[in-house]
Amino acid sequence: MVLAGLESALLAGSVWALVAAFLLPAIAALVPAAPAALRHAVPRALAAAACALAAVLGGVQLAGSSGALLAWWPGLPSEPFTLAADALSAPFVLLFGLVGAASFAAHAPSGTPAGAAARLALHAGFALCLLCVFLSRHALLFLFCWEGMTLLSAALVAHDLRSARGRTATYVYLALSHRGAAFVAYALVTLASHAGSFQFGALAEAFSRLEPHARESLAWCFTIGFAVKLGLVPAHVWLPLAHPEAPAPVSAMLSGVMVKAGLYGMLRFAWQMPGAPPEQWGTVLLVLGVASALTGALYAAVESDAKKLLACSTIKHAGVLALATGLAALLAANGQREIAGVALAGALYHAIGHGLAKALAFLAVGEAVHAAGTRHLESLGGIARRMPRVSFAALVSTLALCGLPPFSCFAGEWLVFQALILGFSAGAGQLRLLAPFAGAGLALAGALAVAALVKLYGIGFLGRPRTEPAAAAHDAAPRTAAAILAFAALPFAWGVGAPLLAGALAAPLAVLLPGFEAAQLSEHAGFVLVPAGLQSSRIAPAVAALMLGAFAVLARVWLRARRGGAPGLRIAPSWACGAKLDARMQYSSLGFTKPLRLIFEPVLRGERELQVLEEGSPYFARKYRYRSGLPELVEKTLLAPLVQSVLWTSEQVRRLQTGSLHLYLAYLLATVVGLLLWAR
Amino acid sequence: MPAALLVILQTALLVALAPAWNGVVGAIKARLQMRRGLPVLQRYRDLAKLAGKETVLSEDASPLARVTPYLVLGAALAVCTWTPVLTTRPGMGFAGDLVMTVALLAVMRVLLALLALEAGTTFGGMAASRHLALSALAEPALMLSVFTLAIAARSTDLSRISAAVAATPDAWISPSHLLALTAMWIVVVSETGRVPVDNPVTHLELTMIHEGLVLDVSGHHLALLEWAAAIRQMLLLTLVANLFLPWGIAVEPSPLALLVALGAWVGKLAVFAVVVAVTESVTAKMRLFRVPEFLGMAFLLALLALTSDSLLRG
Amino acid sequence: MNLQLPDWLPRSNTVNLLAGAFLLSALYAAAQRRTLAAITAYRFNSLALGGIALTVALATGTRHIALAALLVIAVKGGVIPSLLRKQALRGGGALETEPYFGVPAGMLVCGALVVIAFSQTRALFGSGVSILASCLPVSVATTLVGMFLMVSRKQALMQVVGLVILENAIFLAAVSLTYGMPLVVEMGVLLDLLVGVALLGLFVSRIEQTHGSGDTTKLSDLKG
Amino acid sequence: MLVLLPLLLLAPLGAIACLVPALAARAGRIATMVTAAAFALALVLAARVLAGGPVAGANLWLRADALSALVTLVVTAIAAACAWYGEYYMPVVLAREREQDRWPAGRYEALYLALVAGMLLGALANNLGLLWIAIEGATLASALLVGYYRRPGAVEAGWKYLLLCSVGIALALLATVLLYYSAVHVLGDGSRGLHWSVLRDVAGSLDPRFVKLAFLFALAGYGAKAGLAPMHSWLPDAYSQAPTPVAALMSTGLLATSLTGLLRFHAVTAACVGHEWSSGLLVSFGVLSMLVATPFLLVQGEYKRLLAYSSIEHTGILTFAIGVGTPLAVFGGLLHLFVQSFAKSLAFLVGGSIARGAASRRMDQWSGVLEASPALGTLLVGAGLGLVGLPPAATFLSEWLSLAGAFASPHRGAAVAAVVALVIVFAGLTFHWGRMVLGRARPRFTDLLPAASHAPLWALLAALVLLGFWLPAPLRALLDRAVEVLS
Repeated sequence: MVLAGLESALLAGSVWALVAAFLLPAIAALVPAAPAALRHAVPRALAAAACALAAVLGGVQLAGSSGALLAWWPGLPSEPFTLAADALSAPFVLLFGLVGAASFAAHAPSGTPAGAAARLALHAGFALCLLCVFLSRHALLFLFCWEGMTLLSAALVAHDLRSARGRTATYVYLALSHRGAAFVAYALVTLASHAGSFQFGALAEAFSRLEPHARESLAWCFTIGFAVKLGLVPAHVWLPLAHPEAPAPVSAMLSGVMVKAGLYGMLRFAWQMPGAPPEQWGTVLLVLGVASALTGALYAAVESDAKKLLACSTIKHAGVLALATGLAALLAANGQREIAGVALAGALYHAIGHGLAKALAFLAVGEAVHAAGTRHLESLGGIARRMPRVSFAALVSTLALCGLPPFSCFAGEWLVFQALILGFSAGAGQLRLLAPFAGAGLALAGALAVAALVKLYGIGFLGRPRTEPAAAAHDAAPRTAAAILAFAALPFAWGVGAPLLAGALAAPLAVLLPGFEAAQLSEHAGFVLVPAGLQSSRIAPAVAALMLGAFAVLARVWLRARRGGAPGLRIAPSWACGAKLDARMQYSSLGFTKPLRLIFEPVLRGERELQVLEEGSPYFARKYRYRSGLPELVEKTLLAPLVQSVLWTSEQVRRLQTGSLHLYLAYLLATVVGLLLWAR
Repeated sequence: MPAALLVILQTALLVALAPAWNGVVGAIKARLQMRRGLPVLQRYRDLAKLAGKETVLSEDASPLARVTPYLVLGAALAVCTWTPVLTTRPGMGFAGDLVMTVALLAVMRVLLALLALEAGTTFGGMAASRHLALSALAEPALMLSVFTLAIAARSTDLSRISAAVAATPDAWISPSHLLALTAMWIVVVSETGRVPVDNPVTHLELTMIHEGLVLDVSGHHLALLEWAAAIRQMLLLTLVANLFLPWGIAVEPSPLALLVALGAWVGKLAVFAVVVAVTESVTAKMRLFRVPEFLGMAFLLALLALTSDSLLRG
Repeated sequence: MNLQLPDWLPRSNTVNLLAGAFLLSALYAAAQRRTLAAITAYRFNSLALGGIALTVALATGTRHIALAALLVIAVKGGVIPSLLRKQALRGGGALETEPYFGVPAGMLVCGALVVIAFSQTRALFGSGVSILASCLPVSVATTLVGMFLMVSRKQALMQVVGLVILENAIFLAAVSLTYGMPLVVEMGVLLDLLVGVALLGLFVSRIEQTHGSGDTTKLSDLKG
Repeated sequence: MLVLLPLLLLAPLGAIACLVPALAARAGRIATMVTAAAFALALVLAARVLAGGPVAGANLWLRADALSALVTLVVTAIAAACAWYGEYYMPVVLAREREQDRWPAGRYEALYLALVAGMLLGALANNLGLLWIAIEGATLASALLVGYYRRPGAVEAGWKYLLLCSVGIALALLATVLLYYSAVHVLGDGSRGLHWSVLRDVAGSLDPRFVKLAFLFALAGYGAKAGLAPMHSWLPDAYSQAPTPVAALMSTGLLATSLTGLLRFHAVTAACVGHEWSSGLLVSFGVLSMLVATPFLLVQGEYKRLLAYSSIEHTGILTFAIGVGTPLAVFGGLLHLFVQSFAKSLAFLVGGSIARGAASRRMDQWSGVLEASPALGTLLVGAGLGLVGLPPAATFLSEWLSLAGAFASPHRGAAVAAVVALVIVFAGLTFHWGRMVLGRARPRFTDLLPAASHAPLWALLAALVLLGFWLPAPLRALLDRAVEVLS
């Protein structure tokens, strides 16, 4: 009873506090005498607190759900709108809470007071919708929140009204997301019409009662719809456009949490509800996952826009999530439930691990980018010395996103690798052919991601500042910096505590794979991570980290002992072969990845254009313009022709409306005659 | 013998013998080329000298530059603790496995690349760029080639892999094993900066990779990094020796078996040294942009090893 | 109300004759290239309609149909043609120089429409139903012909003629099928028609003002 | 009857008052007051209908059932908002017209009220002949309003509107006649043969051949009036040339009234020949309208034409949903009829302000509205949400309720086509909205209308959003009753 009370209090508290944070700025704007704090400080604190409550709710729910719910009847001819957390949504609510709290804590007002208040309100509204996506237990409410989430985040993507880039991003984002949403909505509504109800419970029941063919096609619709949100190839195009345009705290939630809503949707609607995913689901997801991971990593490696690079990296990790989920489905379909559990645990663990790391990255990089006034790596540099606190957080996130131990992304990927190897050894069906490629893709993507993120931190934060604004950058406001630094502890904790924390995913895993015991994922009081029950391999991230640190200290002690004091250290200007060092002598972001671009030229198909502006002698022109770019391959080969053809068709159809009254009358006449003939 | 002692012994062996291997290769090369060459132990003297020296840091360097060398060495040493050198008895095996090993090697690489970018000079960036591009191919190849073994052993635990391969004497005849070994060898050559990928004895700017990374590092920092690089090289060679060709390794850590294992290990390393020396004497270094093809071949071989495993074993 | 035809009305009757005249006058209008002639055809068309209504009124002895018939003759046979005539003369009695369909082609299409209308509506009646019901095919056919007139002619007034013929056709259906609708409805319909024609006249003169002629093909600025 | 008569008389009296020279100067205010009073009466009427079932009067010539009450609510609410807005809008517009082109004061308002009167009569008429007369009257009044400005475009649009709708409405008259014929045979008494409530009760014994034929003509006739493809072609011209408040009212109230006419025929036909026959036609024409409107929405340069095509699309959704016939779909369709009126009128009105501010009706001249005028920008965004059916606008729920109902019916293929059309429309509208709302403000953009003119717009937006979260119980009950009327 106590637990139930606590849960409903947490649920109501987080939802209503977010509602209040959403409405307060607007109300404060309408009431002239309202204190200024009501416009920003108070709603922000409210929202952060709400997210913290959500995090606690997620944690409590992971331990066990009591079925607390929040209902609201909008007057429609259906059941009340219901919000409740269950085991499957718990990890996502937890992630939402953690990232959301940091995101709101780091949300600093900028621009005009009205603009800042509007942004905060949108941010809170977006967070509310996102939370409700995880909590909805009613199909229409789910759709409502899903579209609301897309819409409010699109508004935040467009927050810089003057930016043409923002406008394009908003458009592509909205248009693609809506296609995804249409699939989801179609499937949901169809399901609801079978169930005669919009409640998830009834939907699940109806879903499992459907004949196999119908069940599969619906599950596929859900999958296609949610793949857009997850950013899987070829529906990933919106992601690197939209995520960078939003303010940094919002980007953190977009990449950190919202993308995971796609995973949540797939697990909920294509796995949990029908009882098991469709037959070829695993294979397709696995292949798409590998493709996405590679695409994301490759484009991240060649990207020069700091935030866009992070967004591409999100695609890579989304690919890993899809791969892991697909792997789990394949294994489960082949009866390897134990290994499937390992893969699924990897997916869930990585979802949160990546969410934390990516949110941190966006927060930290966003602050740096804001301080330097540019997102372009070519104009950054030297940030680490000027913004030490933020840069430290950026470094942590960089290492975490590289998938390096002991940070958050490592453990999840380790589990995926284990599942791949064990699944291969177990000789599970198609997996014998797919696993090598999946492993190779995963490894290649990981290595490319390392190159991308080293570039981000190395070119953007280290070295000398390349422009004046970058040189003038200074550390973020204490509150923001403190929030970011505090949040930096989470990716570390999620990595080091992996053995202990992976076991906490038992409840959601049991929902998807009944009988799988996640507690077996950890050994030795939560210090060692093992593939459940299989005991074949083990790692202890905490011990490894401890040893690394201890040996480093030991080396220092050894040096001191040898010299009988602290080793000498002298600060001097960098040496540049005797020339005067110039910031432009540093490797540029473009140059840094030249080798990679050359290696992957056949895939990337870069475009180069050399234009002679001013002729000089026959052999040497005076002035050139050189332009190069890497157009997104999917965009170029798939989307652009599609859009062109739709527009072309529209132009043709437009000829129906020539402006001639006679033609219009003829339509009418033809309709009447046609109807007469038809009605016979 | 207690497990703890074994771990310390093996780690100490790796750490202590690491600088010597380069010296041995150098000596063999000199002999092959009819030169006298440097003493085998010259590397130790260099390290000792550097360790006593003051380090000069660039004024542009971030605070990270002060700790990077220690972290790099720490990572290398951490891996040493669970690498099977003499025995397949897992000591610290619970702490790390193959994936952890590869990841910690990647930690070293990332930290090194970042360090190279600290000073804001051209060479650092160039070396970091090339280093990352090449290892983007080498790392997956390394992982895949060892995965071939891991799948057979149904484990990514290094000791278990070693034991599993050692327990099947005819394993090396299998095509997948040979393919994986070839891939692994290419990776080792690349990762240790050997001809034909890199030339460890030159500082020619157009070609250098590894030396460029540490060009701005001096004094005791350089000593730490050089030692760490030597240990890393030793680790990779030991992986080849004890995972792919584990014969002679002690399954039960009795003193006699350990002695035999020590002999076998040193012998294998010596053979590797000869192979490397001969290779370096008879081949020229590749053009930089031919290297990706070379590494790509390793990647493909490793992939082939994996798939042929699935096809042949059915 | 007795819906059976009274005995005294001969089988080869006035109604059929008038219905034939009704359709023929509509077709005649459709074959005209001169606006004035088309208006005259419309006048005959209306008179035929009035005749049918009057016959029905006499046959059934219902007073309100008689009233409606007289109104039809007055309004449709008198007021509206005169209004249209005045309008046409103001515009110089414009000639339909280049209709979308020439007269022979137009006649062919009209013939097809009539056939369609007859074949589709005759099927509705079995034997023994009111003989007046044969007016329904005529009515539907004339509706289509009226619409065709509007489709094929470029002069604004010609289109108006098409429209009013179409309305006549519907009125014919009302009168012949049901011996007229309730009087209030009939009145309302007639009033609406009158206002409508006045409005159409207003627009025709505005078109002539703004576009210089009554050629409605020039009215194609709004498109897409 | 006590409610019906004042409701019907208010608007004509108001129109006459506007023509009185002494009052003409304050005609705008009169129109607002009259329509607002009508709205209040409509609320009373709705309450009466809810409390005691259909309200009949004038010997059953008038009868207000739940559907009528719903349409009356739509008509009066939107008419009031548009009149209120017109008070600010029309003076600004007229001040820019040439002196000799101006109509006498009060004329516009009189016509406007005549239009409202026609629509109200159409909504409340029980006699199908009366319904026809009302809609024809509304058509004539609106034709004058479409051609209100004396520019060539307006004349052209007015002409096309008048001619096409006259033909359409004539076909509807033929339909009425045919239905009457079949009814007279059954009833034997002509006086009640056009009363819809009577017809529906005896529908089972009507001659199905005539009922079918009647429905075909009604579909072509009232369908042309409501803007169903392919009889829709007058609509973009008329909406783009009519004064903004009139366009807003036409695309909502007149649409609702004409559609009611069609639905009355549909109900009788369904009761006579079975549901499948006429619903199949409605579904096909609904989906066809959606599909036809879609390409035009993608490549459209002019705002009001864009809205016109969007209107066609919404008519398509409505017709489709009601045609599908499952209770959920019909509920969704009727709810959509109700809420889309707020979205569409809001879109028209806010567009009017912006068009005046930007001195252009073309959307490419409208960039940066949100920056130039945050209030107008927000309203424009709200209208856009309503048109594409995104939360929090109520159209989101109504559209998906309709589709949910459709998927549970045999018309699943049509529902899929509808979803496809909706998605493409979304892409098109989002593109246009992005260009208008975002970007740099035009330097010469000024909101010519007083700030008070935003009040009706905010009211519409508030209604649109509020209904997205909460459907008041009485409205829900009214919708439920209206569903019963149609099934």
